Amino acid sequence: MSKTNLTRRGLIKTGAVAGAAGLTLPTYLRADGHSGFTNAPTGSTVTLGFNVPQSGPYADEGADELRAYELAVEHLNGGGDGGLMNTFSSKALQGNGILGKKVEYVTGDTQTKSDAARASARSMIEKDGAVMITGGSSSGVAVAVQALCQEAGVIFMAGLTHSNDTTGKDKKANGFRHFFNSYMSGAALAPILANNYGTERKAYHLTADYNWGYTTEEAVRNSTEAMGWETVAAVKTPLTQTDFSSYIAPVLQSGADVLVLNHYGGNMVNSLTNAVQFGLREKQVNGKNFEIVVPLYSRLMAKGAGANVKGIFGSTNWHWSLQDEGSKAFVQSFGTKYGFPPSQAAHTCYVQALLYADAVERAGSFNPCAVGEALSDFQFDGMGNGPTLYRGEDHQCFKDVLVVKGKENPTSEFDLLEIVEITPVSQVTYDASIFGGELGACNPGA
Amino acid sequence: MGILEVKNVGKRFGGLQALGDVNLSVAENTVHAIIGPNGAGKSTLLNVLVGKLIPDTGSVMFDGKSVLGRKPYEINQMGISRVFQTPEIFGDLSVLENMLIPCFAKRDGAFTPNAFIDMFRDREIVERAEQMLEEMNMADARNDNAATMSRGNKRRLEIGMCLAQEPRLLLLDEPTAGMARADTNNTIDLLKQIKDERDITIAIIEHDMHVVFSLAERITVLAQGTPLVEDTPDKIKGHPKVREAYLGESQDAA
Amino acid sequence: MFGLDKKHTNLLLLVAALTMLAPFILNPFPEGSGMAQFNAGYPDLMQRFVIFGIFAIGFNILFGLTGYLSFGHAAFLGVGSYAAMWMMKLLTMNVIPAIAVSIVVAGLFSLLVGWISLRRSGIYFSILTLAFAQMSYALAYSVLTPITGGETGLQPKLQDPRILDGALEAGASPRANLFGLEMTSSFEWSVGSWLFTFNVGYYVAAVAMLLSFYMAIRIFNSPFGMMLRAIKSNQQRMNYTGLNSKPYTLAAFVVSGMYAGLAGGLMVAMDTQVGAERMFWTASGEVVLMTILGGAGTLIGPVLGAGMIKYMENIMSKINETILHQWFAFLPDGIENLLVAMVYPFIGKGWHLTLGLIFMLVVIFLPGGLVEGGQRIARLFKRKKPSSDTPDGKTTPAE
Amino acid sequence: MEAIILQILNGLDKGSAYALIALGLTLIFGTLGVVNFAHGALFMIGAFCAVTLSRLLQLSHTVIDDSQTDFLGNPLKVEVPYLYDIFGQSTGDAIIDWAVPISILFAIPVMIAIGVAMERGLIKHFYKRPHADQILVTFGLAIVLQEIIKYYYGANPIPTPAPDAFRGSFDFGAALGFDPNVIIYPYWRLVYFAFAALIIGGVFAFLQFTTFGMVVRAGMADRETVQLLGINIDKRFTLMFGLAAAVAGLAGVMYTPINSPNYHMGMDFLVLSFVVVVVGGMGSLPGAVLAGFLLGILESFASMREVLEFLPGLNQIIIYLVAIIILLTRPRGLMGRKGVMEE
Repeated sequence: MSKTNLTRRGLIKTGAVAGAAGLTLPTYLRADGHSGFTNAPTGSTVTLGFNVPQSGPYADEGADELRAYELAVEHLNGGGDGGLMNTFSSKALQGNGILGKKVEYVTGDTQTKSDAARASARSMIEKDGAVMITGGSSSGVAVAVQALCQEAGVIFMAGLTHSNDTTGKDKKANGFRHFFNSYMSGAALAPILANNYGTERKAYHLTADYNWGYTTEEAVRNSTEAMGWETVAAVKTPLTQTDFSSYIAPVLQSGADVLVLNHYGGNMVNSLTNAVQFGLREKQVNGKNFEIVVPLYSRLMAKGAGANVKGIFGSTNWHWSLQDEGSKAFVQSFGTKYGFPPSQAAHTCYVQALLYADAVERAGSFNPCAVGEALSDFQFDGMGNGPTLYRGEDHQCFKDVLVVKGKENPTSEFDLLEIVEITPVSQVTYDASIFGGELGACNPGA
Repeated sequence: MGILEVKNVGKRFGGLQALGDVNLSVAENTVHAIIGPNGAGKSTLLNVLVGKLIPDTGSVMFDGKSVLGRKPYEINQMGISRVFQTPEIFGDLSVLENMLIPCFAKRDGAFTPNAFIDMFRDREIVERAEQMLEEMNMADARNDNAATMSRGNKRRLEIGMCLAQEPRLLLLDEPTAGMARADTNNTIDLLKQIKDERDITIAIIEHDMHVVFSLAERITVLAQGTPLVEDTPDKIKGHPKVREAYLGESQDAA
Repeated sequence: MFGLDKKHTNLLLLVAALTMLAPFILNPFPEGSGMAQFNAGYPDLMQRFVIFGIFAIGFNILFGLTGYLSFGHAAFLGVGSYAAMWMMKLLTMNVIPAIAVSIVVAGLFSLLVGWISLRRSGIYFSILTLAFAQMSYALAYSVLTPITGGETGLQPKLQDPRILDGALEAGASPRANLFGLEMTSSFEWSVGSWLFTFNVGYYVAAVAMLLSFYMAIRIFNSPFGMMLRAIKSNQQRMNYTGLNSKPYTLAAFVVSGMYAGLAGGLMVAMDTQVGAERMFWTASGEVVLMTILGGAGTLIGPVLGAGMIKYMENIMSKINETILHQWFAFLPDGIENLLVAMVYPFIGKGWHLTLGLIFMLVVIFLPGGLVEGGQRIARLFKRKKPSSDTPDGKTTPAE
Repeated sequence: MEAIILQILNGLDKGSAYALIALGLTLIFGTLGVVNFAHGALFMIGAFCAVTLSRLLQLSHTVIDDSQTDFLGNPLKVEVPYLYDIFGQSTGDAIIDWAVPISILFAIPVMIAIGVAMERGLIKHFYKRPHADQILVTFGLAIVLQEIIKYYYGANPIPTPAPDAFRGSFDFGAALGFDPNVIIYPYWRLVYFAFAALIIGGVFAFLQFTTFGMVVRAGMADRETVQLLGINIDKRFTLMFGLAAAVAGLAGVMYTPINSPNYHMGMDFLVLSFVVVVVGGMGSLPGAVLAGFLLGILESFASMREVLEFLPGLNQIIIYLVAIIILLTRPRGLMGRKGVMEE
């Protein structure tokens, strides 16, 4: 028995082929010290693990991510219309699976809790033999699962995670993020805000009291202050807060004329709804219209906040109304299958799945170190965000960032945001060292 | 000097003077009954004796030591055991376990976290508990759930649990309340037996004159928070003040 | 044996056999078969079974014996986890100091919380413990971020000092170990189409669980345990029998807090990560549910309850629509789709629904929890024999 | 000064929401002695009554509009509510606009029915069972209820706005002689406050001045005695459960414009409402209301940035800190009765 067969699937299939009385000696597995890698696929299939929130507040986002993954698997295996494989600049993927192996997948529920997410990811690695884990819709989960994948020796392709930490202080060699981050949101938003609201503004920040909130507040503050804005106050709000009235009521009194809501998910839906309820947007302060800004938008959040989002600026990673070939192909493919346009979470997950498969093809191996090398400093196009670079120093994608605002006259329940500007990648690029952290060496596992 | 000396005890609840100026002396190895109409302050007095209430004035000395300000378990460890109006036992535990607890309390004190010995292997304690069950005539029921017993047996068990601690003073709060006649007589016999066989002082609060006159050697009559008379049963029976205060009330109640 | 009577020795041996053979027992279905989905014999889940078993056993010492319902025990688990993680960051990746410190720290924290909360009883006590746990959670998630890592939690990092460990080899990452034996390493043994995994971490946790279980038996049978049951039964009589119930309750609280700390330390030892949501009130609620579901006040019940909930969470949630279609593929399409449509709401993302239904069904039909279910089945088989076992009601803790 | 007035206003508003939710919970505690972990779910179902009604009112048929295209480039399908066909567009829009207030009428019978069904079908079998069993069964029920809602409505919050007439906010500052635009408060929150006061007052009056209420209060004090008097207290308690469910449900209906409802909003409020009830004192209705307002006001003050600068994180823990302090200084909460849920 060769050492590369040290995985569940490998063992079983080798055992079956050998037909050796059905009994093999116990094998001692150690995390390192073998020439192979964790869960090396040996049969005719390869298993990917899709770890998304299926229960809890982000369940709908998770459901959309799962749809995207299923679509990606279909395309990788040669089904459907091929989607983004047709527009992707790399042509390594053939539609015959990955390296000729049919793609299979397992799913799990992160519950948006890091413990549950790690339990689910470990079961995919230990029980199902997954060679790559992807998904998630919060930074806490992403960082936790990324660290696990580093330890276990599999690749982690992050889903929706926006905190600087994921590819900043908590970056890992086995982890890769396509989604943008807080820093990029700030850098992309600030010029647009200055153009629309002027440079003489006084901002009041409400910030979710945890890591993502801190990095987002910092990013938006730094970039708006650079434009000449003044930050009047920044107040931290508990994650578990549902009614933000006591935080919003004092805003007008402070003399601020812009409210920045560094909130995500349910927090953002509620704080924005509350702020609009207070009639802030109809007020005049310092002779200017009072404005509200939401640094990170998602369509599901916009849907939850309903009419309150109208005219409010924010940033997103991607939006289905983009008119480049890649975006059009993806919307066509997803919309035909499911009947509605994909969300940005679906897009980033789909792209991550394809990027992984492509990297494996180009590397010619599922070995995480080989895949990591193929992804590092990989430049591509045709995935809906224009020319993109997977930076090798921190495994973060650099691409254009969309500044959007809530649409005044939506034609459907999905048509909630309109693109204001596509901020070019050059404006949002930063030095990899500014957030600290250490990438470490790639870990191929067993 | 009695084993229990109550001096000038007063207790007021808001506007109500529950105890006026109570003086009481219980002599060692006697049966002393405290009787009185409803609202006379019997329960308040009892609660003062066991540490549940702290009086506003006065002193309570047991065996020369003050009980005031001590918690019920401390007073119990001084040698006062209390039997409740409705039997208070450990309903979720077996009869034997009910008996083991006071035996442990007697030997090991108020708190001993001995978590690593098997309680049934502590021969000294188990033998003592089984002996007490024999004496109470309940050895057959040792493995029964205490909650399933009859009220009379629960009372018997409770008294046994108190005796297992070898108290110097046994306080009984209407021990036959709500009992059928037969159970009442059994309880009287049991108490008589205890009185005859042990060096123990018994103070009993009772409504039932039959019980009082069957057992008591001295009787204190309490009315409106103050002792009216204290004397032997024979003298109390005919006392005009007692008839007035007590029987008048009890006719109303009937 | 072990200072236990025959009945309890047998119970301990049974539990020991079950935990040691768990890799076989939990993997009854051959790999690749449709039923393999239900196999639970992989390291992560086996570890979780025993760790949450420890947590529930400890909780039961407080709740099952004294009747004091703490709604904040997850705080002790979380504090234990943080303590263990810091030991791994500062001292060594060896799990022994980490686990020892987690027990001590959780014990001290529970002493503080218990000392304050036990001034009240009943629901007032429950709310006090809940308040302490929620404060711990909220602070750990936000202002204590420098110590707790906040949202992203803590993991061992390459640049941690780890003063007792030598420098890592280039490219190696810090791994929890027991004197060099890594928690993540496993023996795998393939028999026919079955595959059994023997994980080092699991056996470390399993030994800790057996020790915990043994200690719980000793406590249940000791005078101390009886005093705790007496507190639940009649605190008034307890006080008038010369016993001070306060230190007994506090001792039970601290012991169960230390069990929670051990569980927290083991969680970090098995999977080097800690996050604040481990202390959220739902986590405290989970251990309450585990204990009641299995049978509060019984020895084995909490372990069963913990296993049941973790099994549901990890196995049921992973069954998706595609797998259902595979199961029912042999049926005609119409019936296949109908069956999938009927089953789908209860599995995968609907696993919470099934869990809720199980809670209700168990508590309605089996008031004593899963243990009572077991007893009823046992009684069915024993009925023929002459009444050898007298129904001892609640007088002795059932198994 | 303005900041303090503003936070008192805020606290009263928050407090009224807390009090309203806690009211139903303490009614069930007090009358039935049941720990109802499904109370939050009742609040949530009330909110989804509003969502359901607003969806019913917007039931539509589709009309193909060739002049516009959808995201795939096909002709746009425009949804036209049936209400437009019946009442014309402007009246139809007005009815849809008022969906939330209209749902009050819809929610009352629905919630009473759910409450009575719950009590008769499930809760009544648990009166004699330990609190632990009550917790397990009602928690299970809460999970089942919220998973059913999630199955039909998804996990995302659903915006349910107030009628246009209540948009915007009232300028207290201008009315009180301060600078305008400083002390403002949304109209709908004022409506909520008035509504909560009305319901709380109504429940008190009902218990105080009706025979039914008298019997229930007597039953709360001493159930056995009332039963000995030959009064069928069980039937009244069933109705009481229906009433508590209706109160929770109405609190949910009116809350929908303040925060978009989602399936787990009940769980979010559950812990808070328990804290309010216990701080108020078990079995005390006035206690629950008082505690609701107290915690609401203190929470508002703790969220002021002037306070947070000195004590960062105070807003995270204020509710629990206050609960601990009150329970340690007043053993049975603010107005609790002796012996209720203390064992």
